[in-house]
Order: sequence, then C-alpha cells, then structure tokens
Amino acid sequence: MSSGVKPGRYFVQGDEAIAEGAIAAGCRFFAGYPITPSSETSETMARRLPEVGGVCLQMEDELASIHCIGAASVAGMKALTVSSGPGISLKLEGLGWGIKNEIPYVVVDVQRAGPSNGVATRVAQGDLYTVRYGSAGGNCALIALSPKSTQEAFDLTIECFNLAEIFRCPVFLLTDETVGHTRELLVIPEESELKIVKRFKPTVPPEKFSMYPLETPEAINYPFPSIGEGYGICVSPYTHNSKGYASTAQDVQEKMAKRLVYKVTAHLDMLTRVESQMMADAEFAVVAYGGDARPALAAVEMARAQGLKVGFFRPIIVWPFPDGEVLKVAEKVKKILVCELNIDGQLVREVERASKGKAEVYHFGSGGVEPHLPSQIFNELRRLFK
Amino acid sequence: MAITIIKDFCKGCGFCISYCPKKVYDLSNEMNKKGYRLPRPARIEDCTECGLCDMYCPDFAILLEKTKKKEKSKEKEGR
Amino acid sequence: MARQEVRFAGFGGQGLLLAGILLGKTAAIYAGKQAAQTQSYGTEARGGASQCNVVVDDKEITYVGVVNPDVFVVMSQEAYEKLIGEVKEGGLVFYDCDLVKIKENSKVKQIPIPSTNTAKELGKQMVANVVILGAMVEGTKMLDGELLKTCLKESVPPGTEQLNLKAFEAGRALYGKAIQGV
Amino acid sequence: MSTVGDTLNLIHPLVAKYLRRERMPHMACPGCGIGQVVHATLMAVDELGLTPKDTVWVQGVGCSSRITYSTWVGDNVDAHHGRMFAVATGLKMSRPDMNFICFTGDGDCGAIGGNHFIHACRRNLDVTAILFNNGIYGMTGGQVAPTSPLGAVTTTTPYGNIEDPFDMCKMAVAAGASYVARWRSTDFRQIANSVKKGVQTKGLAFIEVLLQCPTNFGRYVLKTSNPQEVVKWIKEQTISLKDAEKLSPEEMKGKILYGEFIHQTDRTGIVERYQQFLKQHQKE
Repeated sequence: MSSGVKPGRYFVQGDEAIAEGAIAAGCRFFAGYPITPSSETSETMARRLPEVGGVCLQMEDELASIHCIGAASVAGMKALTVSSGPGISLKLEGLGWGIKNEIPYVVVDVQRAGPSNGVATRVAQGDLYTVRYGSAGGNCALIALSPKSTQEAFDLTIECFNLAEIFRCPVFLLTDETVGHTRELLVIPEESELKIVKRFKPTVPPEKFSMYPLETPEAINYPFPSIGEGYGICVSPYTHNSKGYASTAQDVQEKMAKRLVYKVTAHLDMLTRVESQMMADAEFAVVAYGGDARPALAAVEMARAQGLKVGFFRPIIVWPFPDGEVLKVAEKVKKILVCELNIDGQLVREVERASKGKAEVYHFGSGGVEPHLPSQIFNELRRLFK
Repeated sequence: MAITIIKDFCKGCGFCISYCPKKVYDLSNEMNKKGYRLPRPARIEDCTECGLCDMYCPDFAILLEKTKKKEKSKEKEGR
Repeated sequence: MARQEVRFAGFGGQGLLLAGILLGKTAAIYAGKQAAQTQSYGTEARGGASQCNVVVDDKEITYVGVVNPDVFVVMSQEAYEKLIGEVKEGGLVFYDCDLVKIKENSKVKQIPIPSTNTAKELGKQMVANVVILGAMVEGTKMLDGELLKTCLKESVPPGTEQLNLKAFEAGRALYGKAIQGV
Repeated sequence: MSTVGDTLNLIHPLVAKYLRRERMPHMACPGCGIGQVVHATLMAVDELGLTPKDTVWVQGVGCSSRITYSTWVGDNVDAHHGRMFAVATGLKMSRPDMNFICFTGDGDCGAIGGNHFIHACRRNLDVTAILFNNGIYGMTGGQVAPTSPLGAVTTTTPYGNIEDPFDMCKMAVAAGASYVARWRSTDFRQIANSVKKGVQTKGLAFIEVLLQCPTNFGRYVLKTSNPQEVVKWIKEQTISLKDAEKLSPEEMKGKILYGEFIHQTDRTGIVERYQQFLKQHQKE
C-alpha cells in the first residue's frame, strides 16, 4: 500500500492538514457529509483518497457516516469521519457502537458556534463535554486531542490514529473553526520520520483468542481481528462477553464497563500531553486549549512585557483530562484564568475540579463567533490580578 | 404604464434582459450599493405589458404598473 | 520586517480570499517568512460581506488574527465604511476606486486603484483582485513581486496564468500612477 | 415613465402583501431560481386568499430554507437539517385547521431527511411541500447531492460523481403521497397551480422544482455561472410527460420527466384519519 505521504511545504488550512495527516497515518476509508466548517476535510479526502486507492464516500448524513466508518474499521480499514455542531450530535449514537466494541477509528469535531445550528461559519468551543459524555450510557473513557495550529492538526491526527490502535477505541480530534480554517505553513516530513502504529493482529489461533479482553481490562495494543480472517468475530451494540455473545449478566456488564474505562485510566502516563510556557516564576496562569490557546498565549506575552508574572498552560490531550498537570499549576500559582469560547463554562469546571482548591479559578468565557482577542484576555488578566 | 427597477433588490442577474420577448431591457452603467449593474427598460415603447420580466425576476425587483383597462381603451382610440 | 497585518475586504465572489491566500502562500512557501491567513464570511456565497486577513512576520506568529490592519485592501463601499476605522494610524489603504468612494481621513494614506475597470480592459473583471494585489505588493514592498508571480502561476486555475500575470503587472503600474496623483 | 434609482417606497405588490420588507432583498445569489419559485408560490397564496394568520411556512436547512425562512410575513418554523417533515408533522397534527407550505432542498429532503420524507408520504401528511432541486449542496459550497447527475464534478466528486441520482418524485408516488409533480423554475404558472392543488388536496402534495444554481452547480458542474445558461441546460435535460409518450425508451435515456405524476383526490390524509379515530376513541 503506497504511503500516500507527500513530503513538502504547503500553505493550507487545518481542515486540509487533517486529511493529509489521516492519509499519512494509513487511513484509507473516509465517510462524511457536507457541514461547515469541516467540509474542507471531506473535499480534500475526495481528491486525495482515490489517488492512494482509498474509499471516500459522502453518506446521506453524519449518522450514516460514523456507522459506516465503524464498520469499515471492523473490516480492517483505518477510517475517519469529520463533522461539526449538529453533525456531532447525530454521530453520538454511532460513537457508542465504536466504544462498546472497542473499534479503532478517528472522529474530527470542528467546533462551531452553537447551540443547534448556531453560526456555521464561526468558532466556538461548546463540545468539550459532548464528545466525552454525549454518547448515552456512560461506562466509558474517551480520548480526545486538540490542536492549536495547522501543523499540529496534521501531527495530532496521526497521533489520534496511533492511540486508536493502541487503546482500540474511537479517538476524537477536537478542533474548531479557527484552527480548521486558518491557513498556515504545513511541513509534511519524509515517511521514514513518521511513527505509524499498525493494526494489531492476533498471534494466537481463533479458538484461543478473546475478541474483548474483559479479564484483562488494562490491556493495550490488544489485537483487533477483522472479518474474513477466520476469527469468527462477533460485534454488537449489546453488552457482550469476551467472545462477543450478548449477555444480560451483571458480572459481564461490570467487567465490560471496567474494561472500557480502565484501559484508558490505567495509562494516564501515556495519555498526558500538555504545553506550558513561562511557568517557572509565574504567580498567575492562563489556561486555554485549541483555537483559543494562541490568543491566550499572546495575552500572556503582552502581560510579561509589562512585568506581570503570568504563565501559560494548555492541555493538548484534553480527554483524559490532565488532572495531575493542572494540580501542579494550581499548587504553583495563586490565580488561574481559564479562557474558552462558551459562556456556560466547560474547561473551567475540569480545571476547578483538578485544582482541588489550591488556586482561585476564574472563567473568561465568550459565546463564540469571534475568537478572544489577546487584548481582551490581557485586560481581564490585569483586572483580576492587580 | 410604468416599469420601475427597485434598485436595492436587483442583483444584476440578467433574466429581464434575456427573457423579455420584445428586448425592452439593456444593461445600464448605474450600479447599486452592492456593486450590481442595473438593467434599464431602454425601449419601453416596445413593451406589451406581458409581465414576463416581473415573473422572471428572482428578487421582486421589477415593478410593472400596467395601464388600467379604461386608459387602455382610450389609448387605442387615440391611436 | 516586523509583524504586518493585511486585511482584504469586499463582497463574497470578488476573489478576496484568493488574493489573501496568494499573499500568505508566497510569504510562507517562497519568501521563507511566517504567515497566517484567516477569513470571516457570512452565510451568503455572493453579495455578503467577506473579509480575508493575512499576518506576515519574520518570527513565529502567536496570534493569527488581524485586529488593526497596517494595510487595508478594500473592494466595496459597504466594507470600506464598516472597516476603515480599524486601520492603524499611518496605515495604507488600497481601494478599488471604481467601486468605492472614500471619505477624507488624515490618519491613513488612501491610494485609488481602478482595479475593476483595469481588469475589464484586460478581458475579465474576475481578475480585479489580482490587479489590486499587485498594487498593494508594489506599494508596501512586503514581498518580492517576482516571488508572488511564481506563486500566482502555480495557484490560479490552469489556462488563466497569463491573464493573472498581466493583471498583477497592471496593478504594480497602477500604484506608480496613483502615487503621482495622490 | 420608467425609472431606475432610489425607490425605497415603491415595492412589488406580492412583497408588500406577503414578505417582510426588512428581510429583502433575500439571500439568494444573483440568478438563483429560488426567488422565482417563491414568486410562483406567492401567486398561489394570493389566488387562494391564504393569509399570514392561517398559513405557516416550514423550512429545513440549506439554500431552500435559508432564503425562504423569515421572509414570509406570517409564522416561520425552520427545522434542523433533514427534519422538516418531522417538524411539519408535529405542527399539522396539532393545528389541522392551518395550512403549511414547506420548503426543502434535494440534500435536506433527499439525503439527511430521506427517511422522514418517505414516512411523510406514507402517512400522507396534509401539507404542501416544495422541493428546490438544484442538484448540489449550495449553502455549504458545492458538494455532490443525491440528485447530482452521474459524472458531475463537484467539490466532493472532483473526479466525477459515480452514483445515480435519486428520482424523488418516483419515491413520493411509491411511498403514497396524494399529489406529486415536477416543474422547472421558469414554469411559473404550473408551479402556482400545483401549489394551489396541493393546498386544496387532502394528504401530502410533493412539488419538485428543478432550478438553477449558478454559483455552485453552474460553476462546478456546467463550468458556467451564467444563470440563463444553467436554465437552458435544465430545459435540455427535461421532457414533459405528454411529449415523452411519443419517444422510445432509447430516446428517453437520461431525460428527466416533468408534469403531474399523480393526483389522488380520494386518498385520505393522516389528519382526517386521526380525526375519525378520535371520534371513536375520545371519551370526554
């Protein structure tokens, strides 16, 4: 299979970089549906996937798309789907099927102003909890990464595909319209420089293989055989035992739930990725993620230029939330200002929870459409941290 | 009988110009604030009041005030 | 050269997005600078307000947005009236004088560029955006015009390279003429 | 006397009576057929004597709905993408006395809304639905639609569409709608007559209109954004039911039929059935 990697320097949008990252990671199946601001990824895939022999479909809607790529992964493909706003709401049912059956694939959410259709062409950050808790039923942990630039959109898409294989689950790339639509330099390295995790295949014969490792909930790099490989796989939305046979037994439900949660929570060391700057002597800290991170960092730079001891902290893997790293920040500084593009406050809740009262946590929210301006965050900093 | 182009509604799409059976309209050099060049009923004397321009206009930008029945008969006598 | 913020504004369909992309792409790919291009547009594909912003810098760009542009390229009356107030003191304004009537403004330098009519004379009004881009690059010296032409040849739809190059050159010449007049 | 110029007070009679002044000019691109279909619809509304008090406009999502939403002077209910028929069901079953004119697009109704469309026909919901079929996703910038022709180049089929288009009128007839017709955007009189028949017919009236989208379908599929050329192309693809009778299957290949496909005046709609149902089962 050709690598599909096209080394070079490009001036492209985050949305396009995501498509290139997916292809570089070995994704050869895409299903999507037109929705602003993520259509550019579908359009890039429609151009690029056929060139590398991949399957690129536009389904009748977002719900069909996620069920379709879940099945493509069951059939052995690395698969991607992309959407925004209401499209993500539709995908949540399909996400459950992916979580339940431990199916590796990547879902990209390019957040836009909501709720409901909101403002399709403009930014907001209102889906942090939707992607984590939106698929009904609980009993699962979710992995989500959030880029702040076009280059990171490429790099983290590859990372999402790798983590999906390692943890055998759907992984979210949680981005937004700002990063999705901003054009910046993208450098695609030589294929040899890329670290790509291939699909793990069983090394034991079918009769010895358990499709779902309920007895070893913390197992990672666990094989995922697909149809046509003689393993008689059983995949179903019902709670099922390690063979995939539906079960209503309480102990099976308990083991299955623990498997879906512990496989992630037992490996937080592998799932912590943050960026912090100017924290050494910081008395205050600004926390932001994704598209709001760079205005926040610019505000911190402005504050530092005026002698304010402010540091910057950003979660890159937003789920599982980096509790340990946030606690360290809270123990170091007096006050934390959390910037995010929603009014109800989502990131701020996690920061408050993880701070354990060690620092005062403040929320600088906005309904979205316009991203925060550095000057707005800077003025808020000065007001709070006299 | 009168034809009025409602300047702010017109988007310069050309339907009135191309579909008027009597080729009454042509493109004027006047632009509205959106930068669309406006049509003009240059040969209004050829108009038969068929109303196709009003129908074809996607933006309700053509106001065709037809000759009232009474006036029409007077006009005929005058000719 | 420190951070330069450029704003292109007008209507959806005037090619402002392409002009901004050409500027950013030339800076990032050919001129070895840092560049970021963002856009804001409404629902309408045609006729609605449309803005394309580009930041060019020598060092890494933290914030990609344009708040107070150093350079303002404007091709509609509506955009001019709405956004002229945000241009930095001493900023340069390149306006399409075939579509925009300006108001007296001592804070900025307003340069008339007849890009619409020039584009029509060249055969296609569609390239008015490249004409005014040529004038802007000539006037600001932000980038080497030759580098931009290289980028132009690779980015415009096949078969329109010559027309776009002519439009770019025409824009550069128009800047010279405009300066004598202003 | 003919004037071109500031005409703030002069206004088209249909706009004055039925549309909201502050929402005009509507959002459609220059030359888009949606404005023409709205024009024909308002002719029907006017001739039927419908009023903003007794008639609600219902919309989905896409150009078909962005442009008609909140231009109607009466009530406007705009559903999520694809959910127009589900919403229309809720409205009509709650207020069977009111008229509902519903606007939807080929993506809104034929793709994401396909399931709701089928069941609205099967249930024979007593509303008049107008399908704006421009053969592409306009609002999101030119992606392929379920009605895009085979081979169409769009932003999501850069190498040509390999899927067959969806004949939604055939679907509507098969699923049980009482009245199904298809016209082109410039068949003004026929569209108006169909809307009138729709409002007066029990059950679902499904009126598809093939209309020009110069900005996306024109530019991407036909390589021209001249509205008149797109209209000409649509006319070349279509043939009336009457003329089709004279043609052999070979000559009919690729042609799209227009006209009235079905008009079942005897088939009851779900509203009447429910009212009879209540007569039998309502206790107090």
